[in-house]
Parts: sequence; structure tokens; C-alpha cells
Amino acid sequence: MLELIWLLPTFPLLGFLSLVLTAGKLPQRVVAIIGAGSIGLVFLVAALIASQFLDSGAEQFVFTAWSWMSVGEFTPGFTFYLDGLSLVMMLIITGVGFLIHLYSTGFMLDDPSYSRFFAYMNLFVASMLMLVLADNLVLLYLGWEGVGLCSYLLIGFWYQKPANGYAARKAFVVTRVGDTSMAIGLFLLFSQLGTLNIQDMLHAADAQWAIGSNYAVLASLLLLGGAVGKSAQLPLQTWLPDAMAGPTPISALIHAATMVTAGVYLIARNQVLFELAPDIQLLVAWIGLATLLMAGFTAMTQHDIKRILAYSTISQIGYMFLGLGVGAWSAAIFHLMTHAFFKALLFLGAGTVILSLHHEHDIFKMGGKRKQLPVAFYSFVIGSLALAAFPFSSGYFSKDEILLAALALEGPGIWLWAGGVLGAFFTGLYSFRLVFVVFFGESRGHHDAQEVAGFSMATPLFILMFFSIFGGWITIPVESVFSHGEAHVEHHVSALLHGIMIVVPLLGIGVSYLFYVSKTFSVEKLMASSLAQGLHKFWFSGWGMDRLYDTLFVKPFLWLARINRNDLVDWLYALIVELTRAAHGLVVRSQTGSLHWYALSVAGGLLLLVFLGVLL
Amino acid sequence: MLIVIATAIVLMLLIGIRRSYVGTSATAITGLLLATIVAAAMLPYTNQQVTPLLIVDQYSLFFTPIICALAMFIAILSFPYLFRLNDDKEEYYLLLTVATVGAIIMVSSNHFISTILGLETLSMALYGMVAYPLHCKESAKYPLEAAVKYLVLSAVATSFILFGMALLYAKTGTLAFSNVTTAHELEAGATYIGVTNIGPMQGLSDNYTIIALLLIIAGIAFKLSLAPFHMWTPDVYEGSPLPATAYLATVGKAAMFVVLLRFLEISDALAFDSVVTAFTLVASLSILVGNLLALLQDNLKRILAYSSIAHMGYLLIAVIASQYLAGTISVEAVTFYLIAYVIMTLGAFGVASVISSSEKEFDEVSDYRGLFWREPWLAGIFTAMLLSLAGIPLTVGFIGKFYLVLAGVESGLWVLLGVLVVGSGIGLYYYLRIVYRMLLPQRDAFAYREAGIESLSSYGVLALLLLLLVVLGIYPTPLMTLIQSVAAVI
Amino acid sequence: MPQTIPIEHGLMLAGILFCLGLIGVLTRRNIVFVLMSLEVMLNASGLAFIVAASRWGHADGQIMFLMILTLAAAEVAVGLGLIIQMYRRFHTTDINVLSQMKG
Amino acid sequence: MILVLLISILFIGGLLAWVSEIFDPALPRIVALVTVIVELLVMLTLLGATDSPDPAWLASINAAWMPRFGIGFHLAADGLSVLLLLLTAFLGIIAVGSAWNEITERVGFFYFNLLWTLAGVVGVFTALDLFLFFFFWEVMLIPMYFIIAIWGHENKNYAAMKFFIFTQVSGLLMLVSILVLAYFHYEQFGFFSFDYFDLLRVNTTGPLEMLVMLGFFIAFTTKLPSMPFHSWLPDAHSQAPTPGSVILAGVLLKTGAYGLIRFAVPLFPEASMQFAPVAMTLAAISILYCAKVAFAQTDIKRLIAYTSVSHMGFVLLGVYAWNEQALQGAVMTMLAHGLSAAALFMFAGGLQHRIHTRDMTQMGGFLAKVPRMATVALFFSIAALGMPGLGNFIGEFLALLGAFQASIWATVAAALGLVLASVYSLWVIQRVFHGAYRAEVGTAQFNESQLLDFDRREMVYYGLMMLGLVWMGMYPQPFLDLSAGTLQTLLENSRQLLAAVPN
Repeated sequence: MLELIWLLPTFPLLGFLSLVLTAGKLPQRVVAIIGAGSIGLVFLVAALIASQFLDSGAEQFVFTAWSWMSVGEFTPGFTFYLDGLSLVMMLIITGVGFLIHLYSTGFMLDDPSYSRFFAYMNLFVASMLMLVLADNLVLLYLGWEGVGLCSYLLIGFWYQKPANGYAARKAFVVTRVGDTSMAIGLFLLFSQLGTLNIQDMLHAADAQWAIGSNYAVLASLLLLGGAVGKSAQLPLQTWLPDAMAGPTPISALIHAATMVTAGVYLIARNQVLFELAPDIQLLVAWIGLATLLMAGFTAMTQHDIKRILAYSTISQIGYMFLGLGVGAWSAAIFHLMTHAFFKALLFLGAGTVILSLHHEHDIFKMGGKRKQLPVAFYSFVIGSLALAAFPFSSGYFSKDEILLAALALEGPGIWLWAGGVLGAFFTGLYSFRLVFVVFFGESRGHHDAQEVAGFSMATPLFILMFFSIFGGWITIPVESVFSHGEAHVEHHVSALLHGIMIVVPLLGIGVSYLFYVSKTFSVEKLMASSLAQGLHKFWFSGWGMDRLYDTLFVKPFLWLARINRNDLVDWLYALIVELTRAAHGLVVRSQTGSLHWYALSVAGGLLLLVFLGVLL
Repeated sequence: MLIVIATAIVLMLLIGIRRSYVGTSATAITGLLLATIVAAAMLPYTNQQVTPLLIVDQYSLFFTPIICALAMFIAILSFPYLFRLNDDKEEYYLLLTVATVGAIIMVSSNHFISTILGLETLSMALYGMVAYPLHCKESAKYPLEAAVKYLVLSAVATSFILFGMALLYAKTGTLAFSNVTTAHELEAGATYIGVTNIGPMQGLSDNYTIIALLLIIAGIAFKLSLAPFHMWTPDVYEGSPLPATAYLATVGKAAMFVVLLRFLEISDALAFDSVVTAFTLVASLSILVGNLLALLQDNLKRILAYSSIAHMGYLLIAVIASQYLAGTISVEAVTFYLIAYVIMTLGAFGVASVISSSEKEFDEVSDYRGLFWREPWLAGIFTAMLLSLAGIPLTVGFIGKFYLVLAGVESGLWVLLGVLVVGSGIGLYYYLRIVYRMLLPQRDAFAYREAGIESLSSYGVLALLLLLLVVLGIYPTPLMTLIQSVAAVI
Repeated sequence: MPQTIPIEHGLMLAGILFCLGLIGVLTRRNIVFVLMSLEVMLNASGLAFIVAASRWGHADGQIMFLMILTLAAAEVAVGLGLIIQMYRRFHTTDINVLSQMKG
Repeated sequence: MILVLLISILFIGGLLAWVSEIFDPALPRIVALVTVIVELLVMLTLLGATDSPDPAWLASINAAWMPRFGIGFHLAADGLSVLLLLLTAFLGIIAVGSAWNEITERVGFFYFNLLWTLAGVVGVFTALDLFLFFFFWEVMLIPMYFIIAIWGHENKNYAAMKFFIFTQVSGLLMLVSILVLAYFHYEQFGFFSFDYFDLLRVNTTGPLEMLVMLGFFIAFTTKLPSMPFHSWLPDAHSQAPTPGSVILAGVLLKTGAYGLIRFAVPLFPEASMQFAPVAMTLAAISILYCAKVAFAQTDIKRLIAYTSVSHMGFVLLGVYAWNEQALQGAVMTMLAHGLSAAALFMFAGGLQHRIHTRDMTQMGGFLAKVPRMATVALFFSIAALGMPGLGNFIGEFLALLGAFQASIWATVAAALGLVLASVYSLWVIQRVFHGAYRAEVGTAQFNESQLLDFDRREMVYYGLMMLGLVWMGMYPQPFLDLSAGTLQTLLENSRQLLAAVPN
């Protein structure tokens, strides 16, 4: 039964192939059946495998489809590795993935290249599964690049607009920077440990490297580079907001629920490595903190409904990194799961809103849509509550664990905790700013919009609502994975701290209420001061990172490219040619045609020879 | 050789009796053919000194048939070329045969007198051939100018050679080629047999020898058109009718080179560093100047003239190498390359003379535009010849270059090899320029001469040359072994 | 008892003559004089042969000299022939008219 | 014997193709196609062949040629050769296919040249006598010169001339080096020999060694090509007709790499070891530099040309890292790049054939008009940027993996090439297929009615190449196994030689 694991990537791959080879000749209904159906099938298989695995009580299960290549001692195989961690990931991907596919069948109905969309989606699911099920880093890298490719294809799905193409390339190239660092990390690991099979590699590392040894630090740092790129953390987060150019289900599936969390998965997967390099692990925590604050601030200033969600995604992944950094491994993964639920919910809700309002993105052109878009409204409220970690919503449990773990950490722990709490405040603030602006107050446009939410689109929303609320009660079977090195959360933290952690998000919600509903405070007043203006501009631009990179890398590269369009090296050879021609011009003058001159040359030549011969 | 002389005499008589172009040419060709066969047949016989003047050894016997064959080919090629010349055409063949006699004397001479004799016979006849179409206005452009330049300058060169010989004679006391390094013993041994007799004579200083050698070398270098004695070459080549040019470029050069080789081998002249320096200088100058001059040249004859300068320079590398090498490899290299050189040069000129005639010479590169589509075979042959000159494999030119480089490598002449590489690099350019012209689509409304029935035989010759070019380029082993055996005698 | 001339002197004389001839070729513009200077050069080498022969007391040198005489005669014969043609065509004996081919 | 057959098939086929034109201008392409297919079939028999006294070689033949210098007609094929031979024949078929409709004038002579080029290449991949090797090395260039010079585009003379002079001059340097080597053998063993195995025994240590090695190195890196000898390639590619580019990029470049693996390093192990850092730096530079220049191009063929220089950098890197992973990587890169570059040039050529321009600024938004073409281009671009699961990834990953063990910094620099690769590859897609369709914008400079999608015949060629790349990417083991034997022996030999040298 467990052997069926090879079906997981296979089904979506078949879906992809059948859709590509038929090249859009199939009727939409069939496409929908193939596209969504394949994923549904995969979800069933995954569920079966999961139950089987949990019953068997085995710690892990390895299945080799075929040996990929073997060169010397380098022998990666197409081998799948199933344990608690990859099980959770697998279920999230297939489950949430299926829901989003289902939603898309409705959402994309009026799109001309319907089948291209589902082809890419299926390919994505296949690569994502490959990523989480890989037992060696090379296969993981295959999935890693595969999801990157699909994200590129889907961000640029509406290719007619050059901006989309730009966003897509930006996403691919920026993540590629991370991937390259990861690849170098792989080379380092192989040259030092002689294997890229994750488990063997980790054991070898454990055995060979002392804690904090240079190799461990370097290797984990390089892997971190990869993770940071994929998961849009500082300093490589700039691509994610632009990635919202893609269709909304893409943002839900790839840029919220699954792909962007691959970095978290990578770090969790190589837990041992990071524990061997405590400094780097702490760095992970700091990166997470910085990112979640940065993204929180930025989210507050955005107008585009999807960009707000994008920044909130960045900041939530920041929480996960924080969790990983402070050693709350399972908490991080737990948050990953809950986040998948409520962020998918939010995005799909946003999709409904956007579709209903004829592709309107600016939240300040909406307002009071509570009646018009009931389904979207509920999904937003529930999603935002979970996002803001409203007590006993799914988000609450996961975030709580992370913060407690941060608190438990000696030294910088308290600061990390404080930062996290501050972040929670802003989370409440911006998430409900969104809800209030869109659904409350008086309508600011699209007065007669009808909600577009057929069965296929509504069902996933309801299911996700359910999980966003109650997802917190699920327990994920990852103890065995993180058995050692798990930061054991002491639960005897003072009630005060607990209180703070509960109150702060509510505070945020309250503040945003006062701003956007009761208008007790007015944004205008706040924005009056030039300082606020400046801050706003700064935050709005995502802390100016884009401009920074533009001036640091893009512009110089373009400049270099421009000045050297036709290849300096060519000039070198052109120079040689010119010299030869010049020499020709020189000697050809000697052919005067005058007999005297010729005779003279003969005599002169003789003299020269005699001179050389006798005097030298 | 006697047969050739006989042919010459017969021709003279024939012309005296009855002027018949076909007749004379036929006689000349048959005579030369006969000579070729006989000489080739004599090859197995051993060396013998016929009179003190001439030596008939394997080497001379190897070159005699080659020269006769060349002369014959040129005679065949001349036939259509001169066919429409409205002037007495018969003497041309007379001159040709006489020149051939001279050439044969040269290759088989190891004595100053016979050298001069052969050299002058050759040159005299050549003056005639160069100036031949003098009378008809529209024919070859500047035969007169060419002839005068050639006459005056080569007379100067001859006098150089003579004076050098005189000095050597004064030094060694013999007119036969002899070892100049051991001349001192001769002097020491000898005493004045002059008017009065006072004690042993005092020797002449080495400088006399060196100057003498340099004089001779300069003279020969002129005849081989080596830089800096090369300037006459392009003008004479351009001025003279194509067959004459071909003769000058092949037979003249080959015979002269054989003399040079013999002289250097016997009189161990290269033992003097200054002589080696001189040769090195001349060689590198010739390669560079020759190729550079040809680079952007638009007149085919001049291009070939310049390239021949360069090729003579390449040959000198092997000559210089012979100083450092124990074996006969350098002599073989020279010999093989000479053969390769004459084949490809004759081929190139042959094509040119087939598409030209004595009324109108097509010797501008632009005239060859589209030849590849007009006359594919002719163009194919021409391309092959040019590629061979450039030293591309599948052709004999490559094997020749291989020989030279090998000789150069063995004797560690890195500088010269470097020059050779650079030279060949430049060479590629102007050879390919011609090839590319032939590949271009043809310019219509341009009067090309279409060869008549009379030039069938020329096609035959060209085909034969192409065959040689390719066969020797792919499987040269037989020729190699032959050369190896004949080179032993020098 | 007559003093013999040392061979060096003889060769020197020949050399000087030779150079004079060469200079003549280089400088004269009239082709007839050029030919004459050529004669001088050839005969200078002839003289050199005589001197050398006297040194060794052979006849070879003289034979060579005779050779050279005939050779020179031949040269001049052809040369004059060409000069006539040239004069017919250009009505001058200035050698510089013959410099149309160049480059 | 089978090897002689392989070469003669092509030579004779070429002649037949030329002659057949007399009867019917449609005949040559058929003759050519049949010839290359037969060639491929005969090659396949090599796989199991035991046509050689030495079991290490699948097939070999050794006949005296110029005994005077110990030059023999020595052909032999082992795993490595066979891999490259198969690539040659396969791309031969592709090239004939790409010529099918594009070449319309002087058809016979064209296929003659095409097949003779292939014959030369086959000779290069099998010759084990250095003289013979050089012989074929030059022979394959002449027909290629004709292909560029006759059927090329607007600036063909310049391109063809440049191509020929670059390769010839570098070849001449190699000839000198070969002769020096033979002379060493003469000095040490008393007789001339150009045979590979004899020359392997020559002790080359001495002041000249480095120079002699450089002679080979320059010749091979000119053909490869690598900085700074690459500048002939963009012109040659952009001017050559499509089949010419296919052969040039797919096969001819590989002869340089083959030469490095088979001759340059094994013959001069010490010099190569000393030189390796320089070579790897050179490789890294040409990867980054040419990637950058590629990005700047507007002529799509020039762009692809520069990218193949950049990719060949990985080969150079792998070869001079000289360990098993690196060498396997180099070989896989050769094969995969053979397919991907050939396909990309074929696509660019097809595009030019349709809209008569290579200027990407004229294009844009073609995806809507020619979806199949877009899919093909996309596939091969992402293959070129090293997407895992496709052949190029295996090659580049292995090469880098091996190189990392030899030189960390060169590898890191080279790895950055992966980023740049993504930049330029996606740029092509953006420029040609994405954005708004020009004709709708009304700025199209070409007759858009000619912009037709790939037909079934073309899709078959592309499909074959795609399958090949996927096979190499998902299950490269057969290829690796085939070349493993050769590479291990090479490594072993050089290891022994190095051990023998007292330092």
C-alpha cells in the first residue's frame, strides 16, 4: 500500500502531459476533470498512505522508484522518503491543493487558455510533492527548481502584459539566486560528507563536525540562502509582492499555502545541520523577526488587496522562521499548516472579491461589500481572525507555541518574543484594516456587483473556513522527526505573559476598528506630519529594497550589457586585422615599379647581408 | 637531355623548313614527352660524372623528368593560349625547349661553369618567352617592360654570382663545387706557380669566403625572388604571357633551387654563422613580405607572384634546418615541397591560362566571380590548387608543409616556425578571397572566353595535376620513399 | 726581378670596377648606359677570375673569362633587341617609361 | 573495419547526393537522409561490437599509412567515441531535416558538404593517430566553410573567413605541437610515431612541455570555444544557414571538448595539472562573460551563440577538474547541449525562415500566434538554463560537483552562471513570445501571414530532441555507463603518469 507513494507525483504529471499534448483542444469540462480530478485522486492516495503509515507506526518509509545516476560515490536515486514531516507536507499540498484546483475550475472559467492553466498547476503539484518526498538533496533540488519554474509560468500566465512577464522573471531570478547558493551548499556537503542522501548526510555531519565548526556554519548558511530565496524572507523577499500578478488561485496555492513554505521545510528537514551551527540557527530567528516586522509595517500601507495578503504571507513565514530559529521545530511546521489553511482561505476569498468586482484590486474602491459578497465576507472574517491569532482559532495555537518557545530561549529570547508580539499587534491591525475597509463603511464603487461564487468556488471556501477555525486542534505527527533538539516549551509561563499574547492581537483589531469603522481616529490626521509621510512612503515601497537592488545589481548589469553589446574581445582581433592591413599598405609602397628602385633594393639587400655577415 | 637538345635542333630545322604551329608544338611536346620517359627510365642507374662539368646522379635524374614533364605540360597549356596570336608562334616552342635544356644542365651541374651555362641558357630563353607577344597591342599587358626589368636585374644578379664565384675560386682554387671550410689546407698545401716563386703563399682571410658566399646567395636569392631581392617578381609575372609566367614560376625556380641545394650541401657554407643569419633573415623577410604584399592584391598573377615569394621563404626553412640535422630529412623536405609547389603553382597558372588567351588575359580576381557555377570543374581544380597553396589537408601542399614543419621542429627553429604560422594565417585570407569570389553568383553581361576545342588537352593536363595533387595529398608514401632514396646522394 | 702584384690588390681592383658598374646601373637613366654598366660589372668579375687564375696558375680562370665574354655578348644582344622595341614604342631610351606596373 | 565503413558511408553518400542532383533536384535530400539514417543504424551495431583486438575498444583498425614517419591509419572507438558518434549521426538527421525546405539552391552541393563535414567529424571522434586526427580535424572545416560561404546570410563572407582563419591558425599551432611530440618520441625511442598509444608513453617533462600543451589547448579551446578565442562563433552562427548552425553548435564544438579529454590532458598530465587553475578560471570567466554578452544581444542567433559559449565553459571547467564526476559532467553537457543548442538554433532558423529577421526587437507576443513554437522554445530555453530533470542539468550539476573538489572559487563563480543563464533564457521568451503581439500593435516589420506554426514534420524533429533531453535528465545512467570505462582509464593513466614523475 505504501508503495503506491510513487503514484503521488505521477498522477499530476500524467495530468500535465495529457493537457499539454492535447494542446487546449479538449473541452473545458474535460480539462477541469483531468486537472482537478488528478489532484483529487492524489489526495485520496495521500490520505490512504497517511493512515497506513500512521497505523504502521513506522518512523519512516523509503521507496526507490529507480536509481537516477551513479557516478563514483555520487549515487542519488529517484527515492521517496516518508516520515511525519513529509507526511504533513504531503497532506497539506494535496489537500489544500485539491481545494484550490476545485476553486480554480470555477474561477478560470472565462479564460481562453484554461487547459494551459491546469497543466501548469498539475506540474506544480507534481514538483512540490517531489520536493517534500525526496530522500536526497538532488531530488529535492529537482522539485525545488520545478516549483520555481511553475511559479514563473503561472505568474506570467497573462503574458500579454509585459509587467506580468517582468514580475515572473523577477520571481524566478531572485529565487534562482537563493537556489544557486543552495546548490553550492550541496557541492560543499558532498565534497565534505561524500553523500547527498539527507539522512546519511545528517548522520555523517553529526559524526564528523563539532558544533559550530566552520563547515557546518558554511553549509547551513548556504542552505539558508536557498530557503530565504524560496520563502521570500529578507533579504530576498522582494519578488513575492510582485508575484501577485498571477491569477489569484496561483497566489493562494503557490505564494501562500505551499511553495513559499518550502524554505521552512528545507530548514526543518536539515534540522541537525542547523543545530550544528547555533549562530546560523539564531540568524534564522533574527531574519524571521526582521521580516515579520518589515512585512507587517508594509502591509499596513498597501492598497492592493493581494499585496496586503502577500506581505502578510511574508510576515507569517517570518513567524515560522522565528520558530525554527528558536528551536520550536514542530511549532513552525504547525504554523505552516494552519497558515496554509487560513491564507489559502483569504486568497480564495480575495479571488472571489476580485472576480466579483471585475478585477478590482484597490481596497479603497470597495467598501460595504458585506451584503453583496457574503461568502467572501465570512471567509475574510474567519481567515483574518485566524491570521490575527484570535484566541482558539487555528492561528492562535501555532503562533502561541512559537512565541512561547522564543520566550523560553535564553539570551535574546525575550527580545525575539517582544518582537513577535509586536508583530502580532500589527497583524491584527492590518488584517482587520483590510476587512473593515472592504466590507464595512459605505460603498466606494462597484455598487451593483454580484457575487460570483458557484458551487465549485464556494465549497472550498467553506471547507477552508472550517479548518481555519478548528485546524488548531489537529496534532501533527512530527515528534519522531524532531525527537532530539526540540525546544521543550515550559508551560509555566506567567499568566501575565499569556494575557499579553492574547490581548495584543485584539488590541490591534480594536485600533483598526477605531481607525476604519468608528473613525475615532482619522488616518488623514495621522498622515499630516511629514515624518508619517516619509515613513508611509518608506513602508509602502517595502522598505526601499526594490530600489536598492535596482541600483546595486540590475542597473550595473544592464549598463555593462549595454556598453559591451558587441564584445570587447572582438575588437582585439579587429585590431590585429587593422595592423595587418596597415603593414600591407606599408610594404606595398615598396613596389614602385621603377627599375632603379628595384636595382637599388637588390644592391641594398646585398649590402645588408654583407654588413651582417662581415661586421657581425 | 640529349633528346631535348635534339628536339630543339629539330624544331629549329622544322621552323626553317615550314612554319606550322601545330606541327612544331606537336614535335616539341612529343620530344619532351620522350625525354621525360627516358630520363625516368634512367633513374635506376647509378651516379656518374659526365665530363667534369656535369654529374648525372639519382638526384639530377629525379629532377630531369620532372622538369621535362613540366615543360611538356606548359607546352600543352601554351597551345590554346597562343592559338589566336597573330604573329610567328613557332619560335616560342624553340625557346621553351632551349630553356628546358638550360634547366636540365642546372639540375645536373656541380661546377661553376656548367651552372652559369645552364643558368644563362635558361634566362636568355626566358627573356624571349617573357617578351614574346611583344608585337600585338592587345595581348599581354606589358611584356616589354617585364622583359627589360627581368633582363637588367637578372644580369645584375648573374654578375653577383659570377663575382662571388671568382672570389671563391681565388680562395679554393677550383671551379668545381667544393668544401669552402677546408680551403685553408688547400692554400697551405699550394705554392705560387706564378712568374716568380717566393715561399708559401699567405691565405686569404675568411671574410673573402663569406663575402663570396653572400654574393652568390644574393644572386641566387634574386633568381628565386626571395626578399629583399623579390621586387621584380610581380611585375615580370604580370607582364609576361601566362605560360611564360608559369614556366618562370615552376621550372626556373625548381632548377635554381636544386643548384642552391647542391652548392650548399657540397660547400659546407652553412657552417658560417653569418650565412645562416643571412638565410634566416631572408627566409623570414620573404614569408612576411610575400604574404603581406599579397593580402589585398587584386591581380591574380601578382597574388601568385607574392605567394611564390612566401613559398620560397618556407622552403628556406628546410634548407636552414639541413645545417642542424644529421639525416636527409631536410633535403627530403625541400624536394617534396618543391614538387608540391610546382604542381600547385602550375595548376593555378594553368587554370588562369585556360580561361585566358593571348588576346585577353583574365588576371583580375574579379574576373573569377561565379566561375564555380560557370565552369565547376575548372573552379574546382582552381580551388583545390589554392587550398593546397594554403596548406590544407587532402592536398599535397599540406604534406609539404608537414615536411617543412617537421624539419623546422627537429632543428628547433622556433622563430622561423612562428613566422611560418603567421604567414600561413595571412595566406589563408587571400587564397580564400579568390575562392569566395568564385563562389559568388556570376555577374551576367560580362564577356567570358569560352574555351574552344583546342584547349581540350589543357583540361587533360589540369585533370592530371589535380589527380597528382589529391593522390599525393592522401597517399604520398611511394613518393616519400622515392625521395628518401634519391636524397641520400646529396 | 719584377715585383708580383699581391692577389688582394687584384681583387680590390676588380671589386672597385664591380662597384662602379653597379653604381652605373643604379644611377643612369638611359638604358644604353645601363647595359654598358652591366658589361662593366660582368667584366669586373671576369677580371677577378683572371686574378684568381693567376694565383693558382690554372687555365680555368681564363676559360671562365671567355665564357663571361660570350655571356655578356648574348645579354647585350637580347638587351639591344629590347631597346629597339622600346624605342619604337616610346621613342625614348629613358628607362623610367618602363614603370607602369606597380603595387 | 566497421569504422572505415562509417566514414566511407558518409563520403560516398555525399558524392551520391551531389551527383543525384543531375537527375532530380528533389533527390539529394532524400539520398542524404537515407545516408545519415543508415549511418546511425551502422553505429548502433557498434554498441555491442567486439571488432578490436584490445577489449577496451569496441572497434579499431590500424593500417600503415606513411611508414616513413610511423604514421598509421589508426581508427578506434570506445564508449566515449560511440556516444559522440551517435550524437553526430542523430544531429545529422536533424540537420538534414532542418535543411529539407530551407535549402533550395545548389541542393546537391549542399548535402555533399553537409555529409562530408559529418564524415570529418566521425573521423575526428575515432582517429587514434595524431596525424590522422589532425587530418580529419582540418577536413571537416572546408565543407563547413562552403556551407557558410554559399548558403549563409547577409554577412557570410566575413563570417566564413573568420571561422576558417581562426580554426586553421589554431590548428597549425596544434600541428607544430604534434610534430614536437612526435620528435620527442623520436629522441626517446629512436623512431617516429604519431600513434596515440606510443605518444602516451613519451615523457614530455621539460621546458617545452607547457608550450607544446598550449598548442593543443589553444586549438581545442578555439573550437570549443572559450574566452578569449570565441569571437568567431557568434558571427559563424548568425550567418550560417540553419543546418550549418545545427551541425556547428551540436557537433563541431564538441570536437574541441573531445580533443581536450582525449589528447590535451592525457598527453601532458603534469603541464595540465599546472595549467588547470588557469583553465578553470578561463572557464568561469567565459561562462559569466558570455552570459552577460548574450543578454545584451538583439540578434537571436547571436544570443544563442553566446549562450553556447557560456555552456561550453562548464565543459572546460569539468575537463580541467579532471575527476570522475567532473568528466562525466563535461560529457553529459556535451551531449545535452548538443541537443538543446541544436534545437534552439533550429528554432531561431525556422523563425528567420518565416519572418526574415533575427532581430528580437521586431518580435513579441508570438505565443498567441504560434503556440507549438512557443512550447518548443520554452522547453529548450529552460533546458538551457539547467532545469533539473533535463539533460543539461545533469551535465552542469555533475561538472560543478566535480569542479568544486578541484577549485572552489572557480566553481562558485561558474555557479553564478546559473543565475545569468536564467536571466538571458527567460529574456528570449519574453522578447519573442510574451508581451503584446506586434501585428496588433501595428509595428510588425514582417509579413505576419508567413508566421506559421511548426508543422507535423518539424514537430517530429523537436519531439525527438525533447525525448532525448528528458531521457538524459531522468535516466542518464546508460550514457554515463557508456563513457565511464573510457574516463576511468584516462584518469587511471594520468594518475600513474603523475605518480611516475619525481617532483
